[in-house]
Amino acid sequence: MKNFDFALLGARAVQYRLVIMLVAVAVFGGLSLDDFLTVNTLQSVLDRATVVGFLALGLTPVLIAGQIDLSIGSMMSMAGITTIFMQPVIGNVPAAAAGVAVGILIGAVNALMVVVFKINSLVATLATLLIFASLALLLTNSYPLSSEDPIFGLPLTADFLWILTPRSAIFLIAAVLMFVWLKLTPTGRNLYAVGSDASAATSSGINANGYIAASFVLSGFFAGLAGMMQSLSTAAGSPVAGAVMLIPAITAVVIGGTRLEGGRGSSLATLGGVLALGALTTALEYNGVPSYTQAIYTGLLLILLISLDRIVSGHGGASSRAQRSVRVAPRNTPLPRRNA
Amino acid sequence: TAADTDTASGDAGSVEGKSICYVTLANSHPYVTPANEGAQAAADAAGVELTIVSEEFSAQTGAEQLNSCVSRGVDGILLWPADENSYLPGLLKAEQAGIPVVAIDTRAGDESMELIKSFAGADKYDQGKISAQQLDGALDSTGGIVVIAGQAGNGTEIARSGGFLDELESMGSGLEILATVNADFDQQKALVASRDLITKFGDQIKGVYAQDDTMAKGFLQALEESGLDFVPVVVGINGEAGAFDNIREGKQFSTILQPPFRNGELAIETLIAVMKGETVPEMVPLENTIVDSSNVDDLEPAL
Amino acid sequence: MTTESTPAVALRMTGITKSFPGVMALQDVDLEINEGEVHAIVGENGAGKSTLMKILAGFYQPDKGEIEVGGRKAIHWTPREARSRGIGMIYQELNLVPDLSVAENISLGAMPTRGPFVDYRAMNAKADAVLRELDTDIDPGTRLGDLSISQQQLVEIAKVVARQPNVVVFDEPTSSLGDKETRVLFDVITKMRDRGIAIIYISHRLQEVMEIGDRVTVLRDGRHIETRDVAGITPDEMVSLMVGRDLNEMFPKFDLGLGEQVLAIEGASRAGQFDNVTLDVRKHEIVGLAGLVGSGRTEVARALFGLDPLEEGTITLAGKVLKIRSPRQAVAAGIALVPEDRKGQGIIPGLSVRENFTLPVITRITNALLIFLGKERKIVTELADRLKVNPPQVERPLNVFSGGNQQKVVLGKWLLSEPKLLILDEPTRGVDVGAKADIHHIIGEFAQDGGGVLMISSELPELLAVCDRIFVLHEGVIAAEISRADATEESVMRAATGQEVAA
Amino acid sequence: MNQLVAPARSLDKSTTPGALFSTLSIPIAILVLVVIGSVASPSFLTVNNLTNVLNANSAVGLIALGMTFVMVSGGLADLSVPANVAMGALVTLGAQESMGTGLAALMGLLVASMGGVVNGILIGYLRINPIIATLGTGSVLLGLSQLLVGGGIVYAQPSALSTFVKSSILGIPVFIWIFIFVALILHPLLARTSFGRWSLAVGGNYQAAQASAVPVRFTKAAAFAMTGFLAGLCGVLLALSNGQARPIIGTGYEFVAITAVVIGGTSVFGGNGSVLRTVGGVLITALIGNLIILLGFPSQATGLITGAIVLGAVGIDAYFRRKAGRL
Ligand SMILES: Nc1ncnc2c1ncn2[C@@H]1O[C@H](COP(=O)(O)OP(=O)(O)OP(=O)(O)O)[C@@H](O)[C@H]1O
Ligand SMILES: Nc1ncnc2c1ncn2[C@@H]1O[C@H](COP(=O)(O)OP(=O)(O)OP(=O)(O)O)[C@@H](O)[C@H]1O
Ligand SMILES: [Mg+2]
Ligand SMILES: [Mg+2]
Repeated sequence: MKNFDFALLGARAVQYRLVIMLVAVAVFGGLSLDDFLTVNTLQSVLDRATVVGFLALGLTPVLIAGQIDLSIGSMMSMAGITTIFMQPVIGNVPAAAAGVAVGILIGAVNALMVVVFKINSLVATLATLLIFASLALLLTNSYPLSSEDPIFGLPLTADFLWILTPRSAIFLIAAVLMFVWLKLTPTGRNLYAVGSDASAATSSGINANGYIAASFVLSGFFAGLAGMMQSLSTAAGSPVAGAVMLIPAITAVVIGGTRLEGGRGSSLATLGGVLALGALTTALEYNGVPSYTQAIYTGLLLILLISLDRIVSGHGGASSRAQRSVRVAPRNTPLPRRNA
Repeated sequence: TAADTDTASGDAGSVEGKSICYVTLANSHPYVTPANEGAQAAADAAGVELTIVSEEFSAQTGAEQLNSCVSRGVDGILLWPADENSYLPGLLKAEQAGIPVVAIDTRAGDESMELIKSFAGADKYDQGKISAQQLDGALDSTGGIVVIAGQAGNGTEIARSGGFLDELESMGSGLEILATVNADFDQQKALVASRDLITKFGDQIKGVYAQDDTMAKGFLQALEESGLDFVPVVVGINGEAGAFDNIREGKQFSTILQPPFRNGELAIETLIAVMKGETVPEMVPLENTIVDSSNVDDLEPAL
Repeated sequence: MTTESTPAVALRMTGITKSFPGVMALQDVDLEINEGEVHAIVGENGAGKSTLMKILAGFYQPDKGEIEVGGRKAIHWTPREARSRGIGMIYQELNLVPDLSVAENISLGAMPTRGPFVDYRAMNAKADAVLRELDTDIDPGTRLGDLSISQQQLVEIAKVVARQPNVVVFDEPTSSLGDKETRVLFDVITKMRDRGIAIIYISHRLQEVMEIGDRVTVLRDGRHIETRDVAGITPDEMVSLMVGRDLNEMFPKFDLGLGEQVLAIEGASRAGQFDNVTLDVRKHEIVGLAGLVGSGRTEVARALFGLDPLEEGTITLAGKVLKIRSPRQAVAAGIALVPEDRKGQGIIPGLSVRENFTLPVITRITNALLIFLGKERKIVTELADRLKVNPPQVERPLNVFSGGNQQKVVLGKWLLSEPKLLILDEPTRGVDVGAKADIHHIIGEFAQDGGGVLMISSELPELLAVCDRIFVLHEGVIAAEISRADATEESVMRAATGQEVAA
Repeated sequence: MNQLVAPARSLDKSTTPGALFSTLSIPIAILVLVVIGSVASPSFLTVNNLTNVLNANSAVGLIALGMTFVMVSGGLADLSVPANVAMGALVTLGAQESMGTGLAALMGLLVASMGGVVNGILIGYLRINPIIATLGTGSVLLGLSQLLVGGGIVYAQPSALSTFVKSSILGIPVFIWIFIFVALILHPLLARTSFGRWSLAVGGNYQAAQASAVPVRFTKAAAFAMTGFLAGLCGVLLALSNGQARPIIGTGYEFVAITAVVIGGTSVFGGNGSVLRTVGGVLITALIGNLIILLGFPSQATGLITGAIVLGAVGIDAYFRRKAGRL
């Protein structure tokens, strides 16, 4: 019985991990710093979370569809340099649109590789990661471009509605919209079906390839958005801007509870993961914890959460795609006893 | 020079208990770490509270940390720019909030520098220029050279490449760049690339511009392996202990010494002076000391 | 409604030809299905039944041939198009999404909406209605993955029924159902037929075809052999049409003197699965383990093999008491298990027949370091020969072989390990008559050579014919031990359904 | 020699264009690159340059050899490689003074292997997704390695071992010998031993392998432990030959290794693959790097070319598989 209680506790811990983490960070930050629980800090945590947030948000449907996109950082760099480069050529707003369009375009390339050429997404996006990171350097001759109109993007990070800035507001709205889409609309539900079991979804008349392709394009869109916002708000388009973004984005999504195996996840969980990670980073930074020590903490947190998840959900749960094609009910479900 | 700023730390009373936010380039790096230690030492000496946050070589992260420092309402900010432009919005915010910003080690872009009260450090663009002069002089302005550059897109790489190329051009140098490779400030990568360069160009390589001593070492290793017995003029930067040895042995022509610990101290002292309302020069230089066979025995390696 | 004399044609396939690299799967096949009939399709493994159905469902494009549904020609035939034209498919393998709810699964691909949003209320109501029609009380809100296999099978059927199709294809629907579920299914099929729906029913169990079918079409080697009224054909005739020859004896039975005890299980329990199971197997003996689906047969087998270790009770093998915690220990002790889920637990698809054969015993044909490849090849070729693996190319990856041959390989791999006890869980599920006879033969030989066999099967006739003794499980408890002499379909079923055992 | 090489998995079906492609793609790719090189640059076909090619990726190639087992056994990829390389290098140089070079190198290997063992436990025994698990351990280990040196560089002291590592035997650098040596052990390990057969089976169908008495968890864990060890070896060798080490020493090596394995044609899904083909993949990536410099392309183009080759090779392979109806 004791064992059972422990398991239940673990299950609850996993279920409410975001709340627990956010509260823990708030308590830790509040106790160790005088100025942590202030409007200013909240605003800055939210604002800082935005860029990784967009990337993580874009990654969410991809992971739900059972795929992975390693190229988000490269897409972001490409979008950023496009935006800044195009500013003097076609004007500020069209240039921003062009940046996002570049993200979408590369997303479409990923979709093409995965859906049409049937290359495993891990390999395909590793290749596009290399290709577009390299292209970004070649196009700019490795030099960050500086904006001709540095003032244009500044309002993005200005004060706006209490703890928000315009870009963090857009991020929050995007996360909520995505939540509504994923949970409440048929296409959203179909995406889960595709990630959970693509062949079953196909046989129900769902165009699984279409959904997978769309998820990559969407990821491109969000990476484009991230690159565009980042470049405008820093008034610079750096070819290496996205190079360090992949790991925090994946970490945030996974901490939120979306699984790499597909079929599960939510954009609000991702939002939570992004915020928890962002708040933790800020709290640690303010305490003067060196970045490598922070890396140790986040790494341990990641391992802890996923191990806990694993242990709580039982060893019977399949851990890979191939294993889940064995369509059996989890062994720990009670036996049906219907013949009275 | 140093004398200007020594006075800054003289009257510590007025800044005691104030807070400084220091956006550093990295926590773990041969040059940056001692600089951070120097900054910490100077802050401790002045009794100010120093929070060090590391952008881990990412200007994007740094820009966000800068914003975050501003919104914390600290009394002064020390910034290590990872590229020229990305900090402009944060600098504007700091200006609005009345928080003085001083840059360390690397210059930001011109527009950004207008919002930065002072710059304390060796000028990396200048280092590129010095390297160009060294090579040009040693080779009498003729012959082929190879450039082993750092990580593409990295701020230091950009400054050292820029200064080097601009100076060659303005000198009207006759040096011919045979090839440029990026070896990411990594000895192994420099080694692998240099083997190929030596194979391709052999003794056409009269000179080598390595953007740090680690990569210079990689080149020398490749040269040694090749068994060829020509001696190109190898110019490095950073003043590493290994480079001192190589200069003594005549394998390397020169390096540029910039003491990191002192760089950190100097930057904090400058910032404190600004916070006190003293006027400081636009640039507080950390001397770029050229180390070659003539003075190698008189100097201490920086790292 | 159609008149009795001239039934309307619901579906017509003409001249369907389909080849895969190296295989002519279908050759000029015609098929005509009437409204309101149950049309059975039978044929050996690899005869092309599933391929024909996948073409009907739009998953494969035929190389040649035409499909006509409800009198209209099918063009641009995709799964989506097929579905919208009223074709419903129920596959042998479940086609459900474990991470969505039952109701979402039932409405998958066509969720009711209100505005842009899913209308969950309408969706649950619809699911509820269909599930009730199928006589189950599954909650539409449950996550599908949390249901048992047979419940999932019912959801699969509900999903198709809910779309109100004109033509429903059942491709071996009963292979994972027990008798009770099969009854429910047959009731549903009869109801659908009476509403004028055309049913295509594929099964290797000819008894079922006799019971539920109106007409039957026999395929052999990708060709249409014959279509007949079920009333005018016997199972034996069907078999000879399927194989093109007469099978002399389907269940060979050797008469063997029984030897000493190989296996004894005493008081074995696993909470929620089986309780206080006591049974034994002797040398030369084939012991059956019967029961309804969910009675715990597979669980007993898995526990014996160390996949889910026992919580209580003892296992004695050849006089030695064993503690078995993993398949490795089981194999080392001399136990082998041919699992019921061949694709999931039986075969390694990408490895060759040779590599599959020797997997459990690979350490035995290895010197200190390396595998003896020559020896391995020799052993494997002989074994493939003995088991009549077809085609006899042991270097080909196993996934290109037909189901029956894959099953032979799984069986063969365990024979190689020379076990004392061979556990077989549904060894002939989804296997055609020819291969089935081969498999029975192999089992018989194994027993003859002194092994003990514990065999689980949902096909009672098979158990009755093959086994020396039958233990019957009912809700995880041994309800009866029946000797060969007393074993009849009736006595076993009574015990399996929990009625008192006839004296 | 021939006895050591198992019959290629694909030879018996070499009648189809797909099988032909997957058998011959690597030799052909190498040939094409060699032809391009010899046409484009007179220095390409020199002993020196060919030694350079072999030498270029022999350190990171060690990791690719280990990564082959990770992928074959269905473990996707080990992203903690850079951390283990750094651990191997830093521990060796850090401990050199107190315990002598030989012991210190062993110590470095041990620590890196322990990183691999932790990965193995998380992935093999706890069955955590390998991408997440190695991301996590990589983050922790790299953090630890930086904590270890506080920053900065660790310098080596001159030692017989480092002189040996830098030397050549029979005109061929020791690095290459080590790579060949490890490849010669690992190739038969995958193709000819029980462990290799287990790896293929575990990657092909985990549950079936488990039910066939294969020690599935051990097999999977061992692949990661081995990769950890080889990453450590790579770090130790680099530290000794470079005479110094920094935490960034292995940055990007995980991608180079994955790329080499994937170009070699090992499936990311697991269940097939060969060490010999990975050696081919390592050669191809080395040739690309070499040619970029010899042809005077900007080094930033490396990613572009490598990525394109990966897409091309894997795409064509997938195309043929699909045509053969097996995907
Ligand atoms: N995708 C495919 N690629 C290659 N060959 C195939 C493919 N699908 C089926 N075949 C081959 O086509 C033939 C017909 O197979 P099919 O699955 O239709 O048989 P079946 O009658 O349904 O058999 P079973 O009773 O075992 O289900 C077989 O020889 C099979 O190996
Ligand atoms: N692989 C599995 N995973 C989870 N639950 C299972 C699995 N196999 C069977 N079950 C469920 O466990 C219970 C006991 O099933 P078991 O397989 O032992 O029965 P069985 O008599 O062997 O029936 P079957 O004919 O399905 O093999 C049933 O409710 C069944 O649905
Ligand atoms: Mg079939
Ligand atoms: Mg069963």
